[in-house]
This record gives sequence, C-alpha cells and structure tokens, in this order.
Amino acid sequence: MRIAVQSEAFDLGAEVSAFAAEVRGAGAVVSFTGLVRDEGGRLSAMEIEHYPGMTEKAIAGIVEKAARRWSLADALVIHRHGRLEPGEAIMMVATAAPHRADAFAAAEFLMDYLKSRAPFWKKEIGADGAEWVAAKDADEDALNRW
Amino acid sequence: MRIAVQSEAFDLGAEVSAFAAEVRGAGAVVSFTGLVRDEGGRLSAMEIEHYPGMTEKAIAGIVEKAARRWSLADALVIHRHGRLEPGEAIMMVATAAPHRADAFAAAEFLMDYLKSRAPFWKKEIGADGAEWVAAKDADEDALNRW
Amino acid sequence: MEVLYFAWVRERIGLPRERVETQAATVAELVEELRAREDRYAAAFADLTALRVALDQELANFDAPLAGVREVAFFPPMTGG
Amino acid sequence: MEVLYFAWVRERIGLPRERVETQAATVAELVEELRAREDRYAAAFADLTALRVALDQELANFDAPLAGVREVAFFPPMTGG
Repeated sequence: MRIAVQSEAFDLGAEVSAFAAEVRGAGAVVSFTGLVRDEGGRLSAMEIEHYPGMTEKAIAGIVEKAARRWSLADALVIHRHGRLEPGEAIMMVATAAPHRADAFAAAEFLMDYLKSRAPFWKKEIGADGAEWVAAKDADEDALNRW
Repeated sequence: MRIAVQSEAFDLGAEVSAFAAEVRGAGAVVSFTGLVRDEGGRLSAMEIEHYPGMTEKAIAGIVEKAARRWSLADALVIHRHGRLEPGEAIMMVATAAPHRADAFAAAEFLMDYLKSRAPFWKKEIGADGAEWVAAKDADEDALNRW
Repeated sequence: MEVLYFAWVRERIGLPRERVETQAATVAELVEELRAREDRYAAAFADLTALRVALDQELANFDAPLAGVREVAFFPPMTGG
Repeated sequence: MEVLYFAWVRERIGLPRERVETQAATVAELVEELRAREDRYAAAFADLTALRVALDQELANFDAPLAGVREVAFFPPMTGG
C-alpha cells in the first residue's frame, strides 16, 4: 500500500505499470485517474489546497477501510496539490485483487471517500476570475452506498 | 475508440498513458487489466483460443453498447490470445468520461460483457495437465445488472 | 456450409472446422445430423445446455433457422476478459 | 490552541492559522467567540452548515468538546479526487 501527497506531477503510465508488475496473485488491476478538464477552454488552471498532516492520515484511514472490506492484494493513492494545468492528472488510485469485482468496488470506494473525506479543496482559475469548487450533494450521497 | 485482438504482449503503462493523454474534455479515466494468476504456483501457463472475425465484431458491438449508454469521451479494448505466462496481462480496457461514475460503469460493463459475450476460451496449463476454464454462473448473472 | 468448433468442442471432435452438406432447417436439426455421424460428435453434442452457437459470427439459439447461413460455430460458454 | 483555516474560510478571515487563547468548552463556543471578534470572522462563520471542523486532524462535530485539543481546523466541505 503506498500513499503519496505531492505537488510534483506523476507519470500515470509508469505508476500503473509498476503497480501491476509488483502485485502477486492478483488477477485484476483497476486504476482511476482524475484529470483537470478545460471546461471548453474556460479553465486556465486549477489550484488544489490541502491540509498537510491530516491529508496523509485521512487517506491512510480510507485505504485501511477498503483493505478491511475487500480482498486487496495492493492499493496505491497519489494526490497532487498546488497549481495544475488543464489536461494534467490531479490524482490516481490503483487497486489489485484476485477478482475484478473487488478491484472495481475498492477503487470506487476509494474515489468516493477521497472526494468528500480527504482534506483537499479545488479552486478553478478562469478568464472571469477564480472560484472554489463547491462540493456536490451527489458526492456526499455516493458515500451512502458503502 | 480502439479495439485490438492480438497474440503480442502489450505495454499496459504506455497504453494507459497514451489513452489519458489523448482524451479531450474528460475528467475521469478508468483502466482495468486482467493478469494471469499463478494460482499459488499450480499454473504454468494459460492458452487463450478465440474466434477470429467474430471476436472483433463482438467486441465492437459491446463497445458501441457502452458508448450509447454512457457519456464516453473514448474507450479502448486490447485482448490477447495464444500462450501467456503467469503475471502477464491478458487484456485491458480503458474508458474516459467527463465524470467518474460514467467511466467506472462503462469499464465494468465492458468487462462483464467481454467475460461472457466475446468468443475467447481460456485453458489453464498446470503440472497436473491442462483444463478448460469453466464459465461461472456469477459471470452470466453479472450481465443482469445492466 | 462451414462448421467451426472451438475449445473442448474442437478437441472432442478432433478438428477445428469442416465443410458440411446439409438440408437441416435449423441448428437443432444440424446437431441431430452431426450426433448421428460418429461417437465423437455424439460426445461433443451430448449436452446442449453446455454449448453455444453462432450463425455467421452472431450468437444465436438452437432453434434458429439455417437458411442463408454460411458459417455455423459451436463452442462452450465464453471465458474472455 | 492553534486554529487553522482552509480554502475560502482562510481567504475570508485573511490568514491561514493563528494561536487562540480560549476557555471555550466546545467547538460551537469557540465559533461564537471568533464570530464576536470582527466582521470577517462573522462572515466566515455565518453558515455553519457550509463548514466542516477537524480536531487534531480528525473530522468532528460542532458540539465536540475541546478539552485536550491542540489543533482546530475550519474549512468548507472537501473536494478531493
């Protein structure tokens, strides 16, 4: 299990490749990556603020919950903070499990919890100014399915 | 949308990386990879037979179904046939969508249909001989959720 | 018409494909003809619930008509992914 | 105790963290004290349903006790992922 909270860009392909190469006994690897959308050209950058210290603890707690609930061979979470350009990867999760249902469920669970329970705040910088991204009711509701 | 049915190994990291780099307007990229499990050392190889011609058509039909159902920016399916060693990647799917729910649902849908509706047959080669993998009721049942 | 066999159906019958001249109106009638040929065919087609059929590369049912069909394939349930 | 502000709470109050001397027994009491300080605090804490609080880096409720707590953080609902 690896958790990285960093301002540096990460190499999605290299991470997925290394993750899949290192798992033993897993038949299924799922990855998710969140990219900065350009919102039809309206977005020039995204700034991500976080709470150093709490962020790592919160993510570790979410990963532990997933590991208790599903049969996971491994899990990886990388989340960036700072300034990102459209098209850049904000974060990724990867999960490995003997079978696909567990790998998919754990990846979706990690995403749902990272959305609403890890202390990150996104600000969109556009031509018209900057605006904090509002949390969606749908994201909070998504937690209820687990 | 790209579909590849091939005996050659593919580079998972390079494929995921190129896929994510090429999508425009997508905020979410999901990938799934199926690996040959070694079944605790009992499996020495896997042989995958397929139905040339029908395989490509069947996969194209499954991808079209997914594209009609979810808002997909792109989708990719690579599936190998022939002889594979434990740890090798059998296949992968990748999906890109504006939001994560669509990317996850489409990837799971593609996997469920590829399992039971694309003409591939797996044979496990072990120390005790070779055996065709039996289709699971659970895999057929998985189609009912869509 | 061309008849194709895959996976253990191919192994049991002992060949991957063959040309079959038939007047069978449906897949089920073709299966009856093949079953009557030799034991290896009877063994391969013993339990139709364990088999799937494709007509011209599209999944079909055993009661589907064969009129106009050029390629029939028999195989076990698929195990892709 | 250390009080931290993030995102628009930080912007509205105008600083990321400060040391606060307080006898407040609960988070809600601390919020009342802060609100009474200046307009910018009153503005930041106007609607508690739009805020979340963490005590020593664990999410908590506004009625949680502050006894033994060293770090309190106020922020809007999180938008990670």
